Amino acid sequence: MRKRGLLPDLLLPALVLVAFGAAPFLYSNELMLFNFVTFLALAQGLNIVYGFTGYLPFGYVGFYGAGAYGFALAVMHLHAPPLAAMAAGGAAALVLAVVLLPLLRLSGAYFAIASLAAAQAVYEVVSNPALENVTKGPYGVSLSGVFAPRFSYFVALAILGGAFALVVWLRNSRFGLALQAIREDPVSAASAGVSVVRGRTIAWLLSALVAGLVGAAFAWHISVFYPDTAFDLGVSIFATVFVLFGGATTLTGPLLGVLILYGVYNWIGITVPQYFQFIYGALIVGLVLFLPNGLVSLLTARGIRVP
Amino acid sequence: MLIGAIVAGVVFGLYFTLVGLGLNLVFGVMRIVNLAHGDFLMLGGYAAWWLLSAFGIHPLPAAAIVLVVFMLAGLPLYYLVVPRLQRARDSEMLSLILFFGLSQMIEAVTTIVVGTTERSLPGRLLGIGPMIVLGARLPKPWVFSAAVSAVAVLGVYLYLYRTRLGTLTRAVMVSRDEALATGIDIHRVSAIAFGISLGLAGIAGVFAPFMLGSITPNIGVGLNITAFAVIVVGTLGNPLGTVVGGIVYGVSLMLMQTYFSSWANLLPNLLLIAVLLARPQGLYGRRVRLA
Amino acid sequence: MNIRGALAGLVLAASTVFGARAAPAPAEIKVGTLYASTGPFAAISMPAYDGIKLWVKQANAAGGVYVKPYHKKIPLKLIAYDDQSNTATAATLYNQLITQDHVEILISDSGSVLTSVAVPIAREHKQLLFDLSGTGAPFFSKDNPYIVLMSLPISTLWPKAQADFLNDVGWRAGVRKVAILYATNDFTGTHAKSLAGYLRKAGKETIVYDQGVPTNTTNYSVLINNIAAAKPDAVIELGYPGNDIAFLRALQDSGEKFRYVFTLFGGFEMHAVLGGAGASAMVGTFTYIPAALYPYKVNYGPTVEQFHAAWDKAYPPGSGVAWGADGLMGYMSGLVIERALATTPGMSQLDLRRAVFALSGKLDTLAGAFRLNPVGAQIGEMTPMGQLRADGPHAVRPVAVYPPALAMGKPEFGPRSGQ
Amino acid sequence: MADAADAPLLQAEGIETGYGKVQVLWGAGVDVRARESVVLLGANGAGKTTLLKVLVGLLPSWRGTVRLGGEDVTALRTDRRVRRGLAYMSELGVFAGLTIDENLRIGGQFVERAALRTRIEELYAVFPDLAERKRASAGSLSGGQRKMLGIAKALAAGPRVLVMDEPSAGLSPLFVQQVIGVLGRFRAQGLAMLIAEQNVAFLDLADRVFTLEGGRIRFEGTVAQLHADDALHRAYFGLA
Repeated sequence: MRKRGLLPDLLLPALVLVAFGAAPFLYSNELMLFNFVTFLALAQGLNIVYGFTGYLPFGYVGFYGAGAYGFALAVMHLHAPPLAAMAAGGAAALVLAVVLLPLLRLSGAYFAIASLAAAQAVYEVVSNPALENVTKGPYGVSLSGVFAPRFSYFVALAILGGAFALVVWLRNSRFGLALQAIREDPVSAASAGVSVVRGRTIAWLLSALVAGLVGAAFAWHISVFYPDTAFDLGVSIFATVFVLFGGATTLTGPLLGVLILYGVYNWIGITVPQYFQFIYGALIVGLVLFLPNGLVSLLTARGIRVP
Repeated sequence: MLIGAIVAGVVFGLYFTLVGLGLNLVFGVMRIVNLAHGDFLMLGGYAAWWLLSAFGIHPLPAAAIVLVVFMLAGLPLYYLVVPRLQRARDSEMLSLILFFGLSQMIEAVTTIVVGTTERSLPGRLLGIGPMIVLGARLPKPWVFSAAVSAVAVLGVYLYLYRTRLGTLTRAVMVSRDEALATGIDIHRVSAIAFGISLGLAGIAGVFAPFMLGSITPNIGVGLNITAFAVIVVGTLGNPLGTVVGGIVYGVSLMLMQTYFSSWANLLPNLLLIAVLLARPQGLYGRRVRLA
Repeated sequence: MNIRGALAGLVLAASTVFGARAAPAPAEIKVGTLYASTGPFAAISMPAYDGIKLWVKQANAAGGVYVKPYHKKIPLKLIAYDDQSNTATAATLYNQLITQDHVEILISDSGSVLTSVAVPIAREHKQLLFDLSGTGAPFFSKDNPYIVLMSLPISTLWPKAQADFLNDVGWRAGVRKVAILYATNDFTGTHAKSLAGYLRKAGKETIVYDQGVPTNTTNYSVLINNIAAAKPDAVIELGYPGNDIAFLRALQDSGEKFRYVFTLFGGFEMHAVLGGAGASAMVGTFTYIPAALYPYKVNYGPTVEQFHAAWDKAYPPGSGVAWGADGLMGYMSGLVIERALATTPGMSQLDLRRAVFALSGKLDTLAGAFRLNPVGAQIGEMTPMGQLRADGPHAVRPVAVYPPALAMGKPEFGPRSGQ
Repeated sequence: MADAADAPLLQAEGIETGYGKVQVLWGAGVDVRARESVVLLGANGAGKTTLLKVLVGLLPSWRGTVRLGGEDVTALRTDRRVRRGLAYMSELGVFAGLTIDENLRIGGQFVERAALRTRIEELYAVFPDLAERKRASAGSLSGGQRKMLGIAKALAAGPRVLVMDEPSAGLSPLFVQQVIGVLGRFRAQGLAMLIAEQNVAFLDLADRVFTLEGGRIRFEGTVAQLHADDALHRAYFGLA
């Protein structure tokens, strides 16, 4: 029965990957395309934890930053080749996720804020002048030696493919269904034999891994960055709004969120940021009040399955 | 230096009590997190700056004006947003997102209207030079702000414990369901609490230029985290517990600034996480998922 | 968007092929830059952007700038985006200016942080970066010809004036112990480090306090208490305008008195700091005297008085645009670019670089002498030391006090504590 | 006048409602006349609490009407109904974090200040246990005392009709008898009451009985009539 949904679930990501694979040959502001890929992957990464467990980490950017610095430290101190440094970035995010596992004991708003505080705490450590010899402190990192914009773009695209694959798997596997059951009703799910703690932990780690790898790709692609860029709260906010706007648990929702909202951002947000910020805020307020399950809920509420 | 840091911490912490007080009141009564609290505070700061530069109004009467205006503004805002929000399935979580959106709107409008230049009020308005308290030299505006904060805490105490409406408010805080069953007009009680909360944020804002040095439209987000840390440390949902939270925060911040200055900003974040994790049951046992 | 971009690319490629021989003059010279309307760098970025705008307006009012390869005057078109002090946004926008807008002239945003991301991008696309005020030393290297610093000397050179001043005049006035408090960002952090380096090298004064605080610090009361406990004669605070305002106010409120107090933007953005801290908090403090406050002799462009008058005409006092060093640097960079266009042998980016380097040592502008070292860093005027004096109850005026060649008055140190 | 006196003080007719898509009540109705004590008997999950919530306005009804003193109050909020003389004692009953005195004052929130003071003094006379510990937190009371406080709190409003949800819940038999004793005194004074219970001991208080099963009223009549019905008798009193 689930098989019916699998084909569209595979088709949509494939389409996106092909489009963004071809894009750099047609449009030369590669960094703009890179940003789109970044946010597409981050939105799906957040989808893994929020869409399937209901936990919304406001400090999601903490993993992204950890990934970026994991990459940078590996390059600076170990002179690791970029692909190995990418792995270091993912590992750094995973380590952080493991350290933060106790946060999963908290619920709703407390979890959201505690994760935000955790991301801020990591930022304060990384950017601390006392650690200048290790992280370069607040003075930022320059990795011009490994600068390779075209290659790192395709690495980011591969990560996006991985994030898509994870969400497709969650949507079409017993494990993913169990996770959704936990989200709806932890008590009955637990009594039905689903391991609540294990399920949440896995979703949390996968979500962190995606953000960490994206952060590492960002570090590689841009090569010069500061702790306040790598830990910019705006990254969390954007990813969150994209997911909420489109609708979590689906592939389409976060995708629509990024394409529409980030598109609009690049179209008008750059020239008149305050007006954009206002529209953004109003959009969030309106969504919460009138469409708390996102754009796709217009369809799913009518019983239509959206990839 | 140690005594000085502690005294300064208490005074500074009293001000941060005022910053968190309204947030805690709203949380206690409505079980929602007003993530735009810091932005209302910021608006209070700009109101004080505008009242001074356009009409020459001293911050003290300005605080009274801001209190009244913000309280009145809180009522319609409450009815526009909160009742609808509370009907949603996970209103606590959604409130966080909704008020974040509101915070973005406020910040955007403020930026459009006043620009991003740092604004401050002349410190001499609240007295020049230091005041010696227990051998510690404190800026007079600090002592002044702390005193106003103490008055505000007293006011909130008197409202909650000495008025009829205050008793009803505490009843809602203790049990929303029982309050409904008893026939308490929850929306009236909540709307007034929301108004008071904005009023308190406004007053805190009037003194923000003195305590924080200067204000810009984007100070709200950072203040929210600090305010949340203060009320979590102090006990969520218990407005008077905010005093404890504020002082713990103030003293530890000052000690950090004295002995490990570059790590000072790490503090509110760590305090927040530590208290949330160390006391997961919380005052109302609602902070933990069943799992 | 993609298709349009592709078409634009084709058209451009075609025009390059067919236009190679004819070289028809373009209808406009595109000047691209970024500004930060919000965030920590807005205070230094917006005035610089206003300066660039003023230059473009004046040039276009005169019928454009003379461009040598075309032998005619061509109007300027300014393309500017708002990076909101965010380096990630800035990187995308620098890319946009180079790859989509195809600007002929690329000017970086103000300050080292927002310039830093432009350096690899400009180099990757072989586009000369006119570096407005990004003075970080790592930007400049032998293998990167695509950067040239327009106005300020690189930040490691800068603090020498102050170190020399303290070692010379300060020492004679009895300054023995120095405290340094700095905001930890590229600009003031590097500055603090090299200042401490110069002082240690001279080996006269001892540094009794050397602390970095986050750039968003606005609360200096406890820090001042701690500094006072170290009993320094001289206190040097290095930060952005917001830091300086908060520091000066806290210092005044604390009642602590030091013989010598220094802030960076007390001079660089004197009017902005005056608006925040008030005159009484600033009187007697030391600072660098930026070009905006110092009447350099010029052989090219307006004098500082003429420029100030033009500025006030374009941005009347009270319009919210402060008069200060960053506005002057934006404008002055425009002047140098204009001169380079008037003398460049060709329109390629490396031609432009050659033209700018050819100006080195020949121009004396309202920002002082224009001199470049081989890697494109500015080594022109050494910024003089100055002291702020009362100018009526609500204003201050700067007096250059060091080096002697540039001095216009004598420094006055505060009383020894306890006297 | 005769009509008004005969009309039920509190009446629900044809109530259909539920939670989300799950329907709980299927046209249930109940009525209480002046000076009358009515017991609504039903097992756990029969829909007693749901019906009471509709009566007092805590849950909207999909269909049906609620009348209070002859007035249609179906669309009114709880606080408006309380102002019109309805008092409700939920299973929780009290504000555990507040003092006994505060609980009583909240119960009488719509009563004029001086009148409230006299009424509270009267209630303290009836409940001496509470009078001794006016300033104590309601959370410090024993289960039985808490129920007493719940009743006192509801009565502080000076209601025309008192609606109670399982006053026996969680109480030992000894305390159940105490509660019944106290309620009996108020019944004797002519207070109109609607008591939802599954404990048949409360039938001692009943002028009339309704039984609720699966969201429908199965029986309406006097206690004697209830005993007369074999099936019902067996269902509620066992084989005895």
